[in-house]
Amino acid sequence: MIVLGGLTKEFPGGVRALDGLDLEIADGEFFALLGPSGCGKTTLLRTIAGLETPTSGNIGIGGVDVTSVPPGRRDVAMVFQDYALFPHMDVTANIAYPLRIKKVTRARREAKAAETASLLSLSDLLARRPGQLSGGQQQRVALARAVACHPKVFLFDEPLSNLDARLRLEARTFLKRLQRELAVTTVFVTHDQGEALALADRIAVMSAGRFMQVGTPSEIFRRPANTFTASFIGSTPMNLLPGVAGDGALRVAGAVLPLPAGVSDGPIVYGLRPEYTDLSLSPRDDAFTGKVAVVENLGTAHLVTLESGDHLIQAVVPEGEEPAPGTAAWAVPRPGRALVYRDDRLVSPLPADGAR
Amino acid sequence: MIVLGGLTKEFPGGVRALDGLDLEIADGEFFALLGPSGCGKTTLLRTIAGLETPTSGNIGIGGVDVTSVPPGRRDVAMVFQDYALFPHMDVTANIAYPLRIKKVTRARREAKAAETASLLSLSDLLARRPGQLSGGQQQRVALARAVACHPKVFLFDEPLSNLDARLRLEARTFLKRLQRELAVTTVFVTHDQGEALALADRIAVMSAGRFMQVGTPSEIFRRPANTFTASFIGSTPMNLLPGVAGDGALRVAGAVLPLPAGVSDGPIVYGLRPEYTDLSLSPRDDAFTGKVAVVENLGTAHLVTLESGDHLIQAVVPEGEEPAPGTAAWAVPRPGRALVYRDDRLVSPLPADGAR
Amino acid sequence: GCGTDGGSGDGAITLVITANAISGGKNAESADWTKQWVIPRFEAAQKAKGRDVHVLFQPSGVDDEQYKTKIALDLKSRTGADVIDLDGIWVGEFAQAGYVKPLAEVAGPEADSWEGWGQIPTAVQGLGIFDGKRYALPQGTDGRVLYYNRKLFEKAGLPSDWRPASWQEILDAGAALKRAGVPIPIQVDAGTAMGEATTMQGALPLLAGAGAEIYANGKWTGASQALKDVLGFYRQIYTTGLGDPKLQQEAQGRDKSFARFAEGKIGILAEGDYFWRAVIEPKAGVAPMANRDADVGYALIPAARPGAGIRGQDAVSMSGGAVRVLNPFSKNPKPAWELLSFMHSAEATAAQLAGAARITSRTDVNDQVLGVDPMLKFVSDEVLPVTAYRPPLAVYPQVSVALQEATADVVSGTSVDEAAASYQRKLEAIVGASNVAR
Amino acid sequence: MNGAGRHALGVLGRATFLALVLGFFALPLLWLATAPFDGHPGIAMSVPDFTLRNFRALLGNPYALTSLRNSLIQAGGSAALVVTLAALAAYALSRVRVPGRDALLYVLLLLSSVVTGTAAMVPLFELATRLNLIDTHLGVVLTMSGGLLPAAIFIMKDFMDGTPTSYEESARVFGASPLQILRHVVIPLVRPGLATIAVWAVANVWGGFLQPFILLRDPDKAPGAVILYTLYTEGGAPRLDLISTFSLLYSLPVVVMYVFVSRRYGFRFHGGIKR
Amino acid sequence: MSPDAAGLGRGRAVGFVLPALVLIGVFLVFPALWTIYLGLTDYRLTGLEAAEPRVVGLDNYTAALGDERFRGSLWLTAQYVLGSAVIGQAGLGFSIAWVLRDRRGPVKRVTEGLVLLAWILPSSVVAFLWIALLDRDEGTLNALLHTPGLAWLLDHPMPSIIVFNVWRGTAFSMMLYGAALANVPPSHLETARLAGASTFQQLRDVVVPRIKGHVLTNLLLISLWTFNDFSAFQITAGGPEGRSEILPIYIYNVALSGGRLGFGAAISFLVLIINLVVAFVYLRLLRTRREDARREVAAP
Ligand SMILES: Nc1ncnc2c1ncn2[C@@H]1O[C@H](COP(=O)(O)OP(=O)(O)OP(=O)(O)O)[C@@H](O)[C@H]1O
Ligand SMILES: Nc1ncnc2c1ncn2[C@@H]1O[C@H](COP(=O)(O)OP(=O)(O)OP(=O)(O)O)[C@@H](O)[C@H]1O
Ligand SMILES: [Mg+2]
Ligand SMILES: [Mg+2]
Repeated sequence: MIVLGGLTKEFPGGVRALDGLDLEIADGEFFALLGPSGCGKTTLLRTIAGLETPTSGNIGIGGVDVTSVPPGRRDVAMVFQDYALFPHMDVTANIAYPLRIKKVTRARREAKAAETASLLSLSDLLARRPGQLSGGQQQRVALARAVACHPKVFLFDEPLSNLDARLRLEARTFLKRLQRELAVTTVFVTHDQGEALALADRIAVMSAGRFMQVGTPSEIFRRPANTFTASFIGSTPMNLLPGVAGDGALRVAGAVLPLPAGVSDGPIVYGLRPEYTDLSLSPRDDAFTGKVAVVENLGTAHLVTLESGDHLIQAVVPEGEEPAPGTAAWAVPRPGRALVYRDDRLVSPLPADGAR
Repeated sequence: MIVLGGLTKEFPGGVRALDGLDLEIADGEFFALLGPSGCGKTTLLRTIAGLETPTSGNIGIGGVDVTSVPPGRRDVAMVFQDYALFPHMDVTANIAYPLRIKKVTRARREAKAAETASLLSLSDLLARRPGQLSGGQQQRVALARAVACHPKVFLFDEPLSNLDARLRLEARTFLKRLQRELAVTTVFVTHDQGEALALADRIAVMSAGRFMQVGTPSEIFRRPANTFTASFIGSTPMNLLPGVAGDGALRVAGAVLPLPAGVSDGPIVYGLRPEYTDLSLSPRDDAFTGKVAVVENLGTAHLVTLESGDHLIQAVVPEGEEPAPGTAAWAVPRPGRALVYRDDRLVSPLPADGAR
Repeated sequence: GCGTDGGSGDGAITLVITANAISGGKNAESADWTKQWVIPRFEAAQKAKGRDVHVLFQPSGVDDEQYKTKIALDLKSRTGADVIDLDGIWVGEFAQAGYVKPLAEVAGPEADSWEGWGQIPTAVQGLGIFDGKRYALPQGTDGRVLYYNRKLFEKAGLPSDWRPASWQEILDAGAALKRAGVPIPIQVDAGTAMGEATTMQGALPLLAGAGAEIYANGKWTGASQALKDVLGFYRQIYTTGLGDPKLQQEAQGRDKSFARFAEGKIGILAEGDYFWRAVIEPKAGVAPMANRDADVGYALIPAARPGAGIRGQDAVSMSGGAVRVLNPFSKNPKPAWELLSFMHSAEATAAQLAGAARITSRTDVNDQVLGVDPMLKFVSDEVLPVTAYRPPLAVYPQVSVALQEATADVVSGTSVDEAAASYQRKLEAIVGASNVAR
Repeated sequence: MNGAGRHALGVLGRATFLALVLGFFALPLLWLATAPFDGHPGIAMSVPDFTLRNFRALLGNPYALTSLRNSLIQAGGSAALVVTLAALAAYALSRVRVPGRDALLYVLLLLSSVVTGTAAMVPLFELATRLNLIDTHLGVVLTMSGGLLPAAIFIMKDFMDGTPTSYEESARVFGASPLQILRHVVIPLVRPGLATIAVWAVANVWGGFLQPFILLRDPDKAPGAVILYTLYTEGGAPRLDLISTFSLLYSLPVVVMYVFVSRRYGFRFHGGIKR
Repeated sequence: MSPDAAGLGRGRAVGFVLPALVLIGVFLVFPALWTIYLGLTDYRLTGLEAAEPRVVGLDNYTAALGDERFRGSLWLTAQYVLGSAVIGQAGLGFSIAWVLRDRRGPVKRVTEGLVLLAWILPSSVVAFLWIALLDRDEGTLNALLHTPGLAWLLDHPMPSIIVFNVWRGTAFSMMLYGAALANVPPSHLETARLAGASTFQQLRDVVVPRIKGHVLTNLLLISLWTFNDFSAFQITAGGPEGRSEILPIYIYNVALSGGRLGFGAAISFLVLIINLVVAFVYLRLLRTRREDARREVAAP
């Protein structure tokens, strides 16, 4: 339903914020744009909304080329990172604002605002102004305003990043349910991989104005196509270690590991998630060895950082099994979970069938 | 080394931001203040720094009562949430600023700044201004400024919250190592329980100006003393369901569960972490039943939300075992992991020995 | 523009009168007379002649300078009222600028054959004459004298009927007053804060008393001996404690000097008849003196020495007066002239006085009204014959300022020669060296 | 010195400073508060023998009250014009890049300070004559506005620069037209700025003497500034009773307006030169 | 973010700016240009030169520059601007804003209200109040200080009008600095306090660098306004004997009382040039600092 063709945006200063993007987003899909700060996520969202004019390329929404259609006629609703609630209007007026622009009568738009507000449990707050609302409430008002005008597309620019950690988790579940119920195509910008994994049907990982990988959360989590994606995805940063393949083995950070199928000889980068790294306190073959530098409590588990020569290797160990800092330990890759990159492309494991 | 006695702070409007706090923080300890927005964390930190005058109670640092000592003489360093780097000074000048005020000669303070900067890998950035640094770099400069003047105490007010998700994780590990090396008593404010658990030696959970619980991360994670702490701690929100104990069983949200030792008859609140909730797709006894409402990808696992009558119950299921939304499922408490509260106090399990 | 737009209906014409007078202001009687006497009667008279004439009055109540500016701007853009009040001193500069024209040119020969001319003394007619042509009808004139406080004089052992014959006698009286403890024995306006009052009340009468006119035979008086005498006289007053130099510097100094005189703190004050009529007038004055007639004496301003004044006079004075002109750009010059001459008829002039005494331009009216006030009669009979007028030229105000500055200099202690030299320099810069007589 | 001592000293210093400031600013105003109610006001400030006679006397003056009405018309008209035009212009200048815009603003600002002076009187008058604006309120309003606009735009632009653009973008995505955005979003957001400009413009016009004096003919159109002048210079010696009373009446509307505006919309300034 | 957030576009932007520009053009730029032209003539309001003004070229300018009174007036104006605006208004305004920065409640409201009152009251009223305050014989100030007969306006005319103008104009600076101080993040000040910085050090290291833009805006505006401020006329009228004749009063006196409009216009233009120089110096200051910053960065 949203189609981008060769979309490029160059800012006057010469910054190429979007660099020839091609993408199709299906009807009703919950699509996340994920990437580090400055990679162009906001610019892409704003270009879809019509707030920025692309330097070249085109955008279609619902089968119509909207490249030169002004934002007000694209039938999209956007929730800004700072919510952009009008501080001088109360909640009702804020929610009803798009309808006011569409010249809906006052009575009808207030009814609609009340209805939308109740959907988002805001009924008690209708007469307040944004300044009198908590962050979470403001976020829901911003959503309500977007929902109230029944757009074809929702565009969310990091709507959760202003909430505190606890609220963010609740709002995330709430948002996901809401989108399921409304079934409106949604593009969601975030720099938090956890949010993207949890919410999205599909994710585009961006870097420097390009898509590094587009795929479902599990594809991206399990088979990150390049080291950038690999390091960006996961609630603990992936171990990425340089190594060499040869003589039927991988030599990585002092460990000699079995050579996965399909990896030819030569330098490689070895990727292993801390969650798939087991820790042993007794010497092991085919394991990384090092000294425990830091132990961080993750709640049900601990993240242990080993210092192994010049490299840091992290492993997640279950509750109660965490070693004391300073002890020697061995990090054992769980079989079949390692990722091998060459020239920054994933060479092992080979793609399974059926991956979209 | 830091001692608070009956510390109370009432703001002119009548807001009691701190309400009779007693606390001792040991030398070299990494202490986290954790709580939702508005609970008084910042106020406590600022009162320790001397930026707020307590309404009553007193503060000791290093054995000296500093209650009426001005901030500049308390020998503490604070890192603010916005870093408060002076935009018109370069990195060297920023780091050296406290030394300049202490009238250290230019040569000596520049040497000291360079030394501190190299400790925090900032050596290449010494001539830049804060506006030309990334968020992570700015955070390190702020740390360097705090470190450079060798204070007795570090005070950090959410120093990581301005970083993007990925950087935050890296900065966290870095901060923990730094504190270990310098061994300076540190008070760290955060609203992110993950951060508190990962970093702190001990945590104080705050709500409305009071300490709800003070303890080590694992004490707080395993045995939250009240439902507030229970719901606040954990990377997924704990399931907290009302129920009744009686007839040798617990009746909670339609399920009949075995009665833990030491729970007498009467109404209770049943707490169960999603991580300790297993999901079964076939009917089970002593399990909650419901329909899968939302499935969120957590990377190596999925968070499944069941709708069970009026209640929502969440469970974490391993990779590849997630059910489709809409299917019926059974949530099975892992034995011994449930927490039972009565009158908002933990009644089961009883404290193990050795817990502080 | 407004006013001169001509008819306000078929055949009906509108005439506008303007003056620096407004109800509730200093010249309220003039405003009231215009509105309540002139306009209805003139309109009625015209109606009787079968003409529909409408007259409007445009009042104003500001400083003369600002009024002048406004009128000049109006005339410059060829608009403005049909009949305009002016200070006589402005006639020359307005005429030079082409803002006003000789009456006969505007109104036709009727203007020269007006009955009133016969009633106006030639000297007074001079107020409206420039380059030998009649530009304006004079409204009246005034004269300057020395007022003195009889009570203080008595205290100082001075005659209650004081007739100084020379400047030295003034100084002597001042010294006597000072000895008697009078705070300010003599007040002769000086300095720039007093503005034109300094020139009119002080510098020019004294200059005349020293035998010189500021402008004569096409030349301006420079740092001549006469001027130095004048400055010397000022110096004697203000550096020997006979006068209060501070009072000369205050922005409201003149008003204050009025108040001080009324309070009995000033012995001798040089002022015009305005002071008598409007300031210390027992009932309506701004600084009323209940016993004015008994307590206040007045004397002619003596020449420096008997016979040393201009034209060999023993006494001198300066006069000014307001005039009315016709707007040369009037759409209805003839009716405007009728209105103007109507305003200057004996009947109208008498009505304007409304019972008060003051020196009008018309001898027939003066004969009727001045009898009631001995002071005004004194001015009319004794002062006007010896008086002089200021030159009606555009540069005069600047020369006047230069004179004021010269007096200010000596009051603040500069030597007479230095002050005179600096005056000479300024004067040459203003009028050109070739136009200055030494 | 210990911390508490130094703190106490600081508090004392501040209190003294504030007291001095209060005294300094209140002192000249006391006369205005007492003289109008004094039967025989002098220049000296004194406890009045309370009377309202002065007010009655003032009402007797035929021009006193109308002049206040005229002030209201002229000041209100100018403020409305200045605020409207400055808001539009400042918004456009703040949001659209126009080459040389800052230089232009500075030059206008400089010109405006010169042209309000005496020297420009002749050009202004002739202009007004040609445009048939002599003796009209409109003439006063237009000339005053022309002089106030550059500074108004300058100050207003700071406000506009300081408001986040996401509000406008949000409205724009909902389909609002630029004028709607201005009306619904920008104007309410910068209302304190508009209020500030309005008060400033009113205060300026309210006190202005020269322009209304040379442009108006009919004293029934003259504003308070001209009438006050009349009372002051025309009375021969100042009529303190009328002057003080009229001063009070004449000041009251601006004060009331300021209080109203600052209560209702806030009264403050914004930024500095940001570049 | 794109600055054109409302999607105005060039065309509409021009439409928005145009009405203001037209008004300014007709009632400001045009008279200004005319004034500049008048400055090249010997134009007077009355007299022969009114009928036929002659173009005299730069004569007015050479005359002005050669005139002692003009030079004296320029010097007085410099004192006036420096004393009342740069030091007085800006200094006092900043001090008040600084002391009130984190206060709430009646003290703040009353102080701000009084300071603002002095600003919004009509200048003719204010002038009268000050005359009453400073009067030699009955003035309130002499009564308060027990200095009867002290003629403030005569003996100290410049200090009097300088203090008067400080009283009159502090409000603007106070408000501007109030807004500026609100933009200084408290955490920056607190960082300095924690390091042990004194108030002066806090001002020097944290506040001033942060509000430099505001300081310059403020100085620019108040200097221009003060340079052209005429309200002192109503107090001293330039007197006594020209000892407080600052340029606007000088222009008034020569142009209106002396009738020399051409000369007055020329001086107005000189004032404009001086204003231009002042503005240029201020803007230069702003720019120099920024270039310093850039150079430092560029250095390896
Ligand atoms: N108006 C603009 N003019 C010039 N460059 C711009 C503009 N807006 C953005 N950029 C640049 O374009 C790039 C992409 O910016 P964008 O705001 O899209 O990043 P982002 O991914 O949203 O980052 P963040 O997570 O920090 O919001 C950045 O390098 C940014 O500096
Ligand atoms: N200066 C102040 N005046 C009045 N009330 C204040 C002030 N500062 C804080 N408060 C109030 O005190 C309470 C505690 O505020 P505090 O800033 O300490 O919360 P916090 O825990 O740091 O919250 P956050 O996570 O949002 O920073 C809040 O209710 C707040 O509104
Ligand atoms: Mg962004
Ligand atoms: Mg806080």
